[in-house]
This record gives sequence, structure tokens and C-alpha cells, in this order.
Amino acid sequence: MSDPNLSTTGGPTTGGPTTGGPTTGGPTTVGPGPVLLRLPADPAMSRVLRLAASGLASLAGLSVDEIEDLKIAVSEVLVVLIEHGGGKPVDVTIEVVGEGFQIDASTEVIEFDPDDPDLRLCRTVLGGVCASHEIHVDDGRARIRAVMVRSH
Amino acid sequence: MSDPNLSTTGGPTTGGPTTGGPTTGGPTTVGPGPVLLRLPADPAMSRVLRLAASGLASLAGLSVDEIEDLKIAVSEVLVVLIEHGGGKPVDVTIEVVGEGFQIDASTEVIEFDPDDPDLRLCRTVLGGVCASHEIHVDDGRARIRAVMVRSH
Amino acid sequence: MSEFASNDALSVQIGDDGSIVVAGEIDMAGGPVLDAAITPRENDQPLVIDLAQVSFIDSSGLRSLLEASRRAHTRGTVVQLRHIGPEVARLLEITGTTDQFEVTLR
Amino acid sequence: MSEFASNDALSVQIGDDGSIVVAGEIDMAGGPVLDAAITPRENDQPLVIDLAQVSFIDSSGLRSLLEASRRAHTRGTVVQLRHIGPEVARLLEITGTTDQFEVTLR
Ligand SMILES: Nc1ncnc2c1ncn2[C@@H]1O[C@H](COP(=O)(O)OP(=O)(O)O)[C@@H](O)[C@H]1O
Ligand SMILES: Nc1ncnc2c1ncn2[C@@H]1O[C@H](COP(=O)(O)OP(=O)(O)O)[C@@H](O)[C@H]1O
Repeated sequence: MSDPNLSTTGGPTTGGPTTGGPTTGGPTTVGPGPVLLRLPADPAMSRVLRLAASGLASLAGLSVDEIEDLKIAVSEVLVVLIEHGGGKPVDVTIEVVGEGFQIDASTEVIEFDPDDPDLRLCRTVLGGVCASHEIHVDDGRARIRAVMVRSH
Repeated sequence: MSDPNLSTTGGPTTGGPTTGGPTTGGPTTVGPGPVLLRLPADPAMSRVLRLAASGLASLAGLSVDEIEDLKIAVSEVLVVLIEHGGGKPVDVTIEVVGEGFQIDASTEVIEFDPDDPDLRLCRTVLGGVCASHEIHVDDGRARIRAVMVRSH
Repeated sequence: MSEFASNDALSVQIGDDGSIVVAGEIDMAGGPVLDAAITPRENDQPLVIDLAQVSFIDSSGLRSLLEASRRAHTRGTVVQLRHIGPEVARLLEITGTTDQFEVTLR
Repeated sequence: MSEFASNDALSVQIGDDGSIVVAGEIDMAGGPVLDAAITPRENDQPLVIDLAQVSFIDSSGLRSLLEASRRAHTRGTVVQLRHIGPEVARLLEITGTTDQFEVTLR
């Protein structure tokens, strides 16, 4: 006895798309909207961000391997923006988009060189877990956009 | 062989207070600053918020029971603001303050009565897990402040 | 046991004895899933809900249980909460609603 | 085994054989903790780091390991990463740094 319609998590006030979980086998749907975290520039926030990201990922029905990659991606984004940022809060937006996950993150910077050799290891890792990523400085803020594509 | 100074999690760019973990037995310190989450008004965000909150709580050295209470508190705050809100994003700020944790949350509302009998169960639960809580409407937004006091 | 409904944090199954077996977290997203499992099973017999595997419950989950209890009382029967753990017990205690149910501990 | 240092997500202990036994998540907060455990143990013998209980590593953790490897090479010795799991293996692979270490799998 199984009724896939019951797997929706929509509540009384939300008329948005359903977020069926992995066990129900429903179609992969786009999530309810972006989630923003504004985090103090403290290395300990890395784990807080990973926890939030993995909650979102499991909601979106990502596989265990995909969740691991998303955790790596958000951690690298934070390494770049905390270790090379100006010590001000870091904004991280995670959104389920059609083909996967998009991470947009930024923080105020004093001096920031997107081609700094110290960023090479982070970029290599981001390149390994993301379909694409881009780091640039704009209006006194370093900004990173990383896109992860789901395998299903 | 044990050097408690090594338990600090401060990185290169942060000169803030240390965030010693529970296993090091150091003094309980106030955290690095507020963490803000802006969540879509979707019931599925409840678990994402609990994950982030429990990460923060374990960072702050809360006990397992205190972490459970914080998870309940943030869930209730979200019940109030999503089930009685206007469907717009919900902002939740969690901060380690001197005596414990403070949760400040708000969302745009259309009609919202802080004394709505439908809020009684949430209030009873918040009253059970928090030292104090307050719900009011201000400038078209429902706002909740809840304070949890640590037992140590 | 047959799978009834779930989301990524909650699963509801129907036990071979007709009990409703819940596992995971019953929050705002889970309350409606639980409601949907309870309603078609309501009759003049005690409604048995096994909560042994429930690791989190908030007022949304409790509300489902309380409403089921209220409906059960109007049918002259009860809701039995089986094998509740400390998380469920704490919420029942805080809200003073333990006596709305027949409760057995985990 | 003696406790060396930890934060809430990472513990570093020194094994009876002098190996550095890491458990938990090696991220931006954990990298410095690991550095502090490694540095005083550097000599002309292979430096053994047991990663069996490591469930997460990012470039911060890898950087600590790579720097230890580089320093070991200048001393004419190596860093041995023992019992690495899939998370560590994946990061070594992505970065093409597996050959900087003597690696045994979990
Ligand atoms: N021994 C090492 N110490 C520090 N970083 C290293 C080491 N070996 C490789 N890396 C890093 O791993 C990544 C891949 O290395 P490499 O193959 O040298 O690529 P590239 O030269 O294009 O940066 C680079 O970001 C590099 O900085
Ligand atoms: N059978 C029930 N159904 C729904 N909610 C209940 C039930 N019993 C108690 N409650 C809720 O639990 C909380 C505590 O209940 P009660 O002792 O009646 O306090 P009060 O009358 O002050 O609200 C209240 O918020 C109430 O709404």
C-alpha cells in the first residue's frame, strides 16, 4: 500500500511545489526557494553551513555522494571567503535550480585577488565537485557562484 | 598530554573569542556572532533550521538535552511564523548570548493575532523549553523572541 | 509491514497488526503525513501508534496526535502511543497532554 | 592512546605507537588543530596519520596534510595516511595529490 501523493511536505499556507523525498521515487522537483545563511567569519561556521546544506540536499533527494560533494563545495566557498575576506559576515545562498544546486556566496573584502595562488587548491576542489564555479570581486565584495549538477 | 589552548577553532582572519568544544572542559564562551537564516515559508525548512541550530549548539558546548530543547524551540518558532504568516520568507537569527541562546525570528504577515488560540500549543511548548518568549506584531511583521538559558 | 507514506525525514508504515509505525522526525512537514496515515484507520477500536523510532516531535506532530485522540474519544475509544522515547515524553509532559493517551514507554 | 586536542567536531589523539589518530571532520576549524598535533611530532621517521575515523575533509584539512608532506620530504621522509575512507580518497583524487603520501585504504 503506497500512495506517492502523501509524500508531499506542503503545509497549510504553502502552495508551492512539492518536495518529495528520496524514498517515494517521485519526480525530482525544484525546491521552495533560496535559503540564505549569513554567518560570522569564523571557521567553526563551516560545520553549521554543511549541516544546513545537507538538510537541503536530502530534501531535494540528492544521493549520498552528491550530498558529500555539496558539503565539500560549501566548505570550500567558506574557506575562500573567510580566509581571504575582510572578517565581516559571509552570505551564502543555496538554491535548488532546474539542473541541480546553485551556491552564491559573498563577503566584504579589503584586498582580494581572484587569481591568488593561495586559492588554487580551493579552486581545484571546487572544480572537482562542481559543474562550474566563478570567483570575482564586485563593489568591494568577493563573490563566488558554484553550480552542481545532479546525476539523475 | 593535553593542551587546552589547542582547542580553539579560530582561523587566520578571526580574532574573535574562542569556541572551545565540550570535550576540552574550557570555560563557556560567547560565540562569534549571530547566525541568520532566511528560509522560504515551507514546512520542510523546519529540519534545515534544526540542523543549523544543533550545529551552533554543539559548537557552544550545549548538553544533549539542551540541544534537544533548542531544536524544539526553533521548530515552534517556525510553526508560528509559517502557519500564521503571509507565505513570505522567514528570518531567523540565533545568537549565543551571555546566559544562553537568543532566537529572533520574523516574517511578513497579513493578519496575525498574537493571542490567536491556535498559537496556544506552540506557546505552551516554547514556555516549556525557553526561559522567556514573546510574540508581537510590528510594522507588518510578526516577531518572536525566545531566550534559552544554559544550565551550566 | 507496508510502506505508507514518507518524506525525507519521516516514514510511516502500517504494521502487520494494523498499528501505525512512525520513524524519524514529526515536525511541520511530517504532521500532515501522519494525519494522512491516521484518518483512514479510525474506527471503534483503539488506534495504536508506535513511536519507538521517533527522534523528534514538535507541536505540529503533537497536534496530529491530540486531534486523533479527541476524535477517538468522540468514538468512545482511545489512541495508544506505544514505546515512546524521551523526546515524545518530554513534549507530552511540557504540554500536560500525557493523559490524553494510553502511553507505554520505549 | 592519549587525548591531544579537539574541537566539537574533531578529535586528535596520539596512539601508543606515536601515530596521530584523527576522528571527525577536518575543515577550516580543524586544520589548525591538526597542524598543532603534527608539528611537534616531525622527525626523520615517517609521520603516521590514521584517518580511519575521518568522515569529512576539505582543502583546509588537505592543506595541513600537504604541508606536512612537503616538510617530510625536505627531511628525507614521508607522511603515511593510514586507513583512509572514501571521503579522504575523493579529495586526494580530485586534487591529484594521492602520490604526495603513502596511503593505505580503510
Ligand atoms: N605538495 C603540494 N602542496 C600543496 N598543494 C599542492 C601540492 N601538490 C598539489 N597541490 C595543489 O593541488 C592542486 C593540483 O595540483 P597541480 O597538479 O600542481 O595543479 P596546478 O599546478 O594546476 O595548480 C593545486 O591547486 C596545487 O596547489
Ligand atoms: N486535547 C487537546 N487537543 C489539543 N490541544 C490540547 C489538548 N489538550 C491540551 N492541549 C493544548 O495543550 C496546552 C496545554 O493545555 P491546557 O492544560 O488546556 O492549557 P491552557 O488551557 O492554559 O491552554 C494548550 O496549549 C492546549 O491548547
